[in-house]
Amino acid sequence: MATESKQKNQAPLIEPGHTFGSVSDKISSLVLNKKTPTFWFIGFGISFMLMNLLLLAIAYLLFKGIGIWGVNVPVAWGFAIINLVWWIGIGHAGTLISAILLLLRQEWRTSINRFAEAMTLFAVSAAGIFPLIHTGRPWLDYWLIPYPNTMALWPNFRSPLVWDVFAISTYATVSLLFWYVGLVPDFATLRDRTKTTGAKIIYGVLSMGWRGSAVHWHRYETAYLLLAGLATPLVISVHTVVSFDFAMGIVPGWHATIFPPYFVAGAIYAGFAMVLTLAIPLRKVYGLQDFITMRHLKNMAKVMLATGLIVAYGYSVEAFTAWYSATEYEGFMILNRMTGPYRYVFWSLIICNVAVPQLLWISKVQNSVVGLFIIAMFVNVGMWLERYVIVITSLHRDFLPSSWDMYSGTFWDWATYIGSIGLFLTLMFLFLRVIPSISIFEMKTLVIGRGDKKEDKK
Amino acid sequence: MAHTKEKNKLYGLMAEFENETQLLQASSKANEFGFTKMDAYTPYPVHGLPEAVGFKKNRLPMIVLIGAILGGLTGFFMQYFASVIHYPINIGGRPLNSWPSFIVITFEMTILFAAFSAVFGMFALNNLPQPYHPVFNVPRFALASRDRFFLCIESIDAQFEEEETRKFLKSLNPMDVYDVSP
Amino acid sequence: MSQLFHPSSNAIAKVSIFGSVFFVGFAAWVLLAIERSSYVTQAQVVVEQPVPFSHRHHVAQLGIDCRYCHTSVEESSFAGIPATKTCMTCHSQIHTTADILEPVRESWQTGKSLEWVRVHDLPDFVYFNHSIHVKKGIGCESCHGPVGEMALTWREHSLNMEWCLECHRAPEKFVRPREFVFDLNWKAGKDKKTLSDSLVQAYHIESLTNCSICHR
Amino acid sequence: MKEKDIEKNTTLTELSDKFGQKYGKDYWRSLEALSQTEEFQQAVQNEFKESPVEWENSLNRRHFLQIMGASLALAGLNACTKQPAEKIIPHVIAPEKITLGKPLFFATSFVLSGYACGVLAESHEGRPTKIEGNPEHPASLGATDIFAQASILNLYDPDRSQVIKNIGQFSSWEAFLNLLRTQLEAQSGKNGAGIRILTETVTSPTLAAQLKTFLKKYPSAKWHQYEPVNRDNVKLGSQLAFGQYVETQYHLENADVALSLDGDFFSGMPGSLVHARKFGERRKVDGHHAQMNRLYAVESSLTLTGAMADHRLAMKAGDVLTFAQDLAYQLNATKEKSQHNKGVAGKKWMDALVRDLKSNSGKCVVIPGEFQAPEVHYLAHAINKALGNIGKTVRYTKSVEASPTVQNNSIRELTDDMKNGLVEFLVILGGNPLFNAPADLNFGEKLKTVKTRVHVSPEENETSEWCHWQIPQSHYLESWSDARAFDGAASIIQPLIAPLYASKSFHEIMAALNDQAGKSDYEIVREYWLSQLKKGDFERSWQIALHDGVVAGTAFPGISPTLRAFNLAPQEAEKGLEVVFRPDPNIWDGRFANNGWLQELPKPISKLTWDNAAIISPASARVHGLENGQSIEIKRNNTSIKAPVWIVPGQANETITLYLGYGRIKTGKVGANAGVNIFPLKTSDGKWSASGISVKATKEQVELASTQDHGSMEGRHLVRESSLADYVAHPELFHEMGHEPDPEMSLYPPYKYDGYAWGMVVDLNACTGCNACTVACQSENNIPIVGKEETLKGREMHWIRVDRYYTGDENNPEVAHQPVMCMHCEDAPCEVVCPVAATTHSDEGLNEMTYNRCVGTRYCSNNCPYKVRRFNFFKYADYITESAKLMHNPDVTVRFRGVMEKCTYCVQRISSARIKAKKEDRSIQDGDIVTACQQVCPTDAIIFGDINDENSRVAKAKAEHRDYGLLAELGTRPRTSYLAKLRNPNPELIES
Repeated sequence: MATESKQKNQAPLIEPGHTFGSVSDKISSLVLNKKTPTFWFIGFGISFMLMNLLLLAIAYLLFKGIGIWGVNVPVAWGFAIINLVWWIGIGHAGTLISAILLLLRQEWRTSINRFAEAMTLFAVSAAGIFPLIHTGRPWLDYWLIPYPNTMALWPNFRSPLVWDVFAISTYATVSLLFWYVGLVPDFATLRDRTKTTGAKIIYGVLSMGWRGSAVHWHRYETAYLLLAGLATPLVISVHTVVSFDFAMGIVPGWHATIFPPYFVAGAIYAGFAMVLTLAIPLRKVYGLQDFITMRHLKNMAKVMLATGLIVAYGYSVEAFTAWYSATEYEGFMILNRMTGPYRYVFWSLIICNVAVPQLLWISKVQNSVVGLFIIAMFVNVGMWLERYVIVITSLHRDFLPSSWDMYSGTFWDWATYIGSIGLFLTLMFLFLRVIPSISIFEMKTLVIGRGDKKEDKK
Repeated sequence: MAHTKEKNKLYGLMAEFENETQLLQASSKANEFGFTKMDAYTPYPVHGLPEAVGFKKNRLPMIVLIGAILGGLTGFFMQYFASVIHYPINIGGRPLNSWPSFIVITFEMTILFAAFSAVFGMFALNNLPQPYHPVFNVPRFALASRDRFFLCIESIDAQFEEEETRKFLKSLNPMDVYDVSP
Repeated sequence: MSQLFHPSSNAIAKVSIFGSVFFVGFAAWVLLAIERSSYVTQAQVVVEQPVPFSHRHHVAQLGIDCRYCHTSVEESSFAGIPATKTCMTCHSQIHTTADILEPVRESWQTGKSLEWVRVHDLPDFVYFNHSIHVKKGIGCESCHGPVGEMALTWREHSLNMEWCLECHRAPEKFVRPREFVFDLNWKAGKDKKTLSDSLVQAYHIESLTNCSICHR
Repeated sequence: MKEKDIEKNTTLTELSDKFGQKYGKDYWRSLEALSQTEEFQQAVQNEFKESPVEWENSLNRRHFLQIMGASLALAGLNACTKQPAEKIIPHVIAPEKITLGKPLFFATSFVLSGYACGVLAESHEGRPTKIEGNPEHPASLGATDIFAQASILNLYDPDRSQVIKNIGQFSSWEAFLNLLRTQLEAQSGKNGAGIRILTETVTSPTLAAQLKTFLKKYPSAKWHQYEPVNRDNVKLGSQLAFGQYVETQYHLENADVALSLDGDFFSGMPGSLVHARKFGERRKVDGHHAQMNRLYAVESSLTLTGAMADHRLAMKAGDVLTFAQDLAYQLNATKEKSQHNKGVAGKKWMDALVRDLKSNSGKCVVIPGEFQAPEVHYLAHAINKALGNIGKTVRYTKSVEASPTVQNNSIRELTDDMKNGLVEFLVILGGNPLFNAPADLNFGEKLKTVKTRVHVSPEENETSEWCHWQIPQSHYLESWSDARAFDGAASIIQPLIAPLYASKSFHEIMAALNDQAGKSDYEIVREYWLSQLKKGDFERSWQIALHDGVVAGTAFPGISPTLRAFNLAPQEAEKGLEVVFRPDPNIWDGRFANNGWLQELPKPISKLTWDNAAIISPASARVHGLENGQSIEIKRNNTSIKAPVWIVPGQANETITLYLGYGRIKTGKVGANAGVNIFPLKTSDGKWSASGISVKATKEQVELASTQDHGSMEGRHLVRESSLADYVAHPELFHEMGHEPDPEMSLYPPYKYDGYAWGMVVDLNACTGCNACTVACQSENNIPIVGKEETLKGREMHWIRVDRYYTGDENNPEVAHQPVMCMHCEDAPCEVVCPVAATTHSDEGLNEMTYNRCVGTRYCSNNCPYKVRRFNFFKYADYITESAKLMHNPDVTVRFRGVMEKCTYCVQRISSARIKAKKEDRSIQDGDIVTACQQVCPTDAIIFGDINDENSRVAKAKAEHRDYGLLAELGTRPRTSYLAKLRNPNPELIES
């Protein structure tokens, strides 16, 4: 619970003049009002087309084989893995905001956690596609799951890819549970407020007959807190495990102990960037400035700044270790990144991820919505480039110069990537239309928090 | 059907309040008065309320702990069985039981099981899903999920005697008191 | 506000949640069962052949040795399928007019091969060698079942990898004295344990479960 | 080779004789389970199909493979898929000598440009599947070159010429015989004055005899010989020197010092396998014996010989004569010295060389390049004589060719006759003169004047199009013949399979010309040898000849011709740009253009595939401002061609090397339109290099698919190398180049390997980089080709590749070759990361790849520091072409799309050896298992065996000080290790 004094000196988390009623009405109206806004149709249409591009790309892939991509030997991993890591990274913010900030009692999280969590789910599902389709024989992917088969064989539990299977699926499941649990009381609200019977039934089923009993609330809060406690180490473990895909390898540029921490930091970095990218237009078009205030945006900007610095530190440590270890392969790897054929990628990565975000030190920038949006965009791109550098430039020149070769993405690589963005946005738009994008009951606690108990007329 | 006078069995009586402080006072009063079978309904968690309506022990954490331990054991021994007992293969010269590599999955399974027991434990203890419940019979109850606060004393309570209880509730100056038909 | 749901919905809701969990488990079990069923493995399924050849008649009743027809079983990976000539050695004398033997005679006259349908068909990435199994004292019966009782021939076992492994992991359970390899009625006596141990010793039998033993 | 000796003692004739000859053939067909006629008709029906010929009725064929479990389409099958019903088709009469499922080996011979190399052909149920060297053959000694290895692919090439055609229409053998009859009748009047027979180089005694018989009957008919890559200069050289054609043999086993004059005696030239073997033996350095021979090379473009040399000098081809003259002068082999005042080689180099040769007289040898001017050959003879090498390192015999001719003159003569309308009936036995005859003769035009033109060749090529009759020529594995090796030893060529198509052998054609039509090549060859092997029991010696693959006592005795005096005018140094022609190292004169294995095989030094290019030196490239792939226009006496540039260090400056054979138009799907045709620049003067050319750079860029873009080792100790002297002084130096972590360093306990522990050693000091291992592996392990596009993407599939590194000065670098295959690491990084345990370790230490378990995450490839794993990005394996199925090795799974594959140490051979040993209740002996790469290696540089058996060759090799593990510092503990490379430089020439 925030104290009055704390509220004084900074922008409020919810603009004055709001009551329990107005909060419920405002937010639920986003979902319940009959006519769908035009921008929604436009946005959804575009995303849906892109998603179909993804389906097309996948169909062609299954038909022809992995060769339609740019991968080769030595660069046997390409866009698929880059996108996997990129999406998973983005998928971290949601759980992080809901879980870690909850434990830290940062109630500014309340107005953004709902769609941040949704974003997590959609990012994870976008990510999930890539490990599935990037194998040479996707129809046999189920062999990565342990089950008593007629071959009497099991997965190799020493392989980071099997760890991935468990980590990512666990993460997806827990995020889903967390999200749903958070939604139950709001479904109840919608159930009680919607006029149409069909909607009533649907929301009624989803709300499981929630009636806000004091005792229920009590257990509910315990469960929610426990989930947060579980999700926190989980979210950290997930990107750690993803980083193991590289760190467990012997490839120079992969085999580094710094990977787990700086991957996690990178994930948060990317996550918050994406939240900003979504939140800024969202509050505009839905007029939610009252609930997602400048304070939220600034807080997120600060988190970005912090994690961005950690990531930058990660880069420098890589370089330092390369020099300090005095391993010829490591040393060459760093030089090759900075001066090799892919140097442009590396330096644009540095610009996007290290240079530009430093503008966030300036409070003017922090206060400019547009500024934040642009910087967030830079970071989104930068994080993708980071994975490109890690995957491609490390592989394309490893131990034996005889096997060095170049890599470049093909049309189908790009189609799959852009298509996955389409999938993500499609899900996002659907979410905005049918599910309250801000947690109603939690917002109410903010109303009390501000001690505004003004009577409202019925 | 709000003010029905005939003596058919009621589920209980329900009082509606303006805000949480009134509800808190009301329920603690009811508690002192000796009512045990009652429940309060609020649009958001109100602290102190469960105790006020006489809620004692929360068994959820224990359930989650058990789930976690179970998950951890399952995780590790699945891997141990597969790579040491059922089909031992030399992979990259590593020992069959290369336990450090098994830690990750053990951890993930721990979390997974714990999370499941937390969610389903909560629903189970709350006896949810429960789409039908007598309190929904009260029309005004729809506001429980918006901005109103309700206290319901159930007829199964030893102390429950319709008229007395109604009086008692009125004495807590609620906005109104309703019958809750079963 | 009126009730959305009928009281019974409480029960239904709870049941359906538990039910779905059980259903998933059951579905998984069914899949695993189908994978091992004779529908997929074709085990125990009689195979249609151009000539209804009866092993029971030739082996059990006439007592012809396996090697009379499956000539290369002792020196090659492939046990061998008899040439038409082999059939005709007898059937030029006996049952010379039997209708069921018409295809054989036709093949003999035209010089066109009989087309038998493969009963024990391993996937093409599996390499099995008859000669070494025979040499190591694994009886025909161990894999091919009671051929002597088969009026029409079927595949006795699933030929699943887990089935192969049963023996490759514990050969002592299946080994028999070399002289009885082709004996379809051989039964291990009560001193089975000691016998098999001594055989494992004598034949230097080791359990081979490396992938490349069968997959190349 | 034990196993083979046991099984090989079956010969076709034994079988044939069982049933009489006619039956014998049918019998082979019955193995084919397909009667010739059926097949032939089907083939005809399919002639017009786009797709490679498929026989509807070839079920039986396929089933024979499936009986053996050869994996065709089902490699992707997994446990819960229902299999389609499969049939078994037994014989009607079981063949004798054949056990289904057990391969047989037959001795026969592969012939290239007339010279025979003995081989053992492996046969599965009558399908030849693999060519191996024949240890008992003098030209093979157990090894083969890339051509012999790849020749099996030509047999099954679906684009082969399959039916007799007359003016593009299907015709028949009978029709052709009628034609012959009429033609010969017409000619009999004028003693066949209008008949010409054009062959390639002929060493076959039988064919020669047939030709002689013919010419006796038609005295005025003429027999011409021509092929573009001929030995005219060698012949002219010996003509200058001795007034006769003699064959020169070099005995490198006796040579302490060797000098190569712009030649490559390790590849292409007759006896090169023997040279490599003997040279290699003198390079073998072990604990007890630390001497090495020394090799000097003077050459225009970097060859395998140059790469092996201790001292190499890059020099224009045109200057080599000048150099030779100076050398000869200083060794008092001639009186004249060149005009060049300080010598083209530079004084220091020359003096050191001269001293070295002098001090080793009788123990040294000078080997002139086949494509150098006759004068150079003369000088070489003179120098060898002056140094007293004759009879020691140099032996002379009479020419191996049946009738030695200067082929450039022969073809000119023919074209003149055609021009003058003297030729009415021309029979072309093999070859492709229309494509490769000297440009200035414009053979094509003249050919039109001939009324009736018959062409016999294995594929329909440019020449076939211009001939009335096209007759398919039988592959050497389909027909009987004979040929001589470089030392004159004759060997019988016996078929393993009846002709797949309606093809004929030269012998059958000649028989028809000698009106013995219908006589089988078997009868012809046998009769000839019956007349030769009079003494003793013919049957016996015939059987032995067939079994051994060489006819005993047919090698030519040495002769000692007397050297004539010859005054060579003082030579000048070459000026200006020079162009050098060489046969392509992979597709020779173009005859292998449709051979996918050879097309995709990286060329020895340039590592190019699927193309030829204009090779130039880095310096020249800078001077003319050229870059890789940039197309240049090369003009020689007003004909010009366009060729892409490829820059190769060590190429002589101002010298452009062009490889012949590319730019074929009329050939199969594989070879058509690959590369650039160089022949337009090559004229009948027989010169292999020419100055006075002009070069113009163009804007065009050609994408060239090279498999190794990076030539430097980046200062990493990958190929460890030192001089012999340093090594003797300090044997540990190679181990000090990289630190190998102790297995105990790991937290995990090391894995114990008792029992067999397979391992391999590659002697970098012996490896000449000839690539034979790569092709042998491709043939043994059903490795697909992927085509130029995929190669450009870096997706080639070779399980063993030969890495080439340059060190030192780019104008004259030292070159090191390093064959790299799966190292079978004991702590394999690839295995740990595979999520489905598709790659695992056997308790014999094999790194096993189980294709059918692989889902294709490609993680193993990323984590393999040697990058030896290959991935099927598409469905590369050929499941459609019937003939390709026949070729597959049934003991190796054909890999499906989306699975990883890699070197298995030939696990199928290990398995068969293990089974064999177990059946004989013994353990596997050293040498029982010979991997494909080891078997083919000319220098015996690859050793495989059980490293737990300290008496095995491999264990001994691993005990050497030179033994080191590639990238062992990573802790992978590779089972394959390398013996460091040594050079033996002349102390006088070591720069301080």
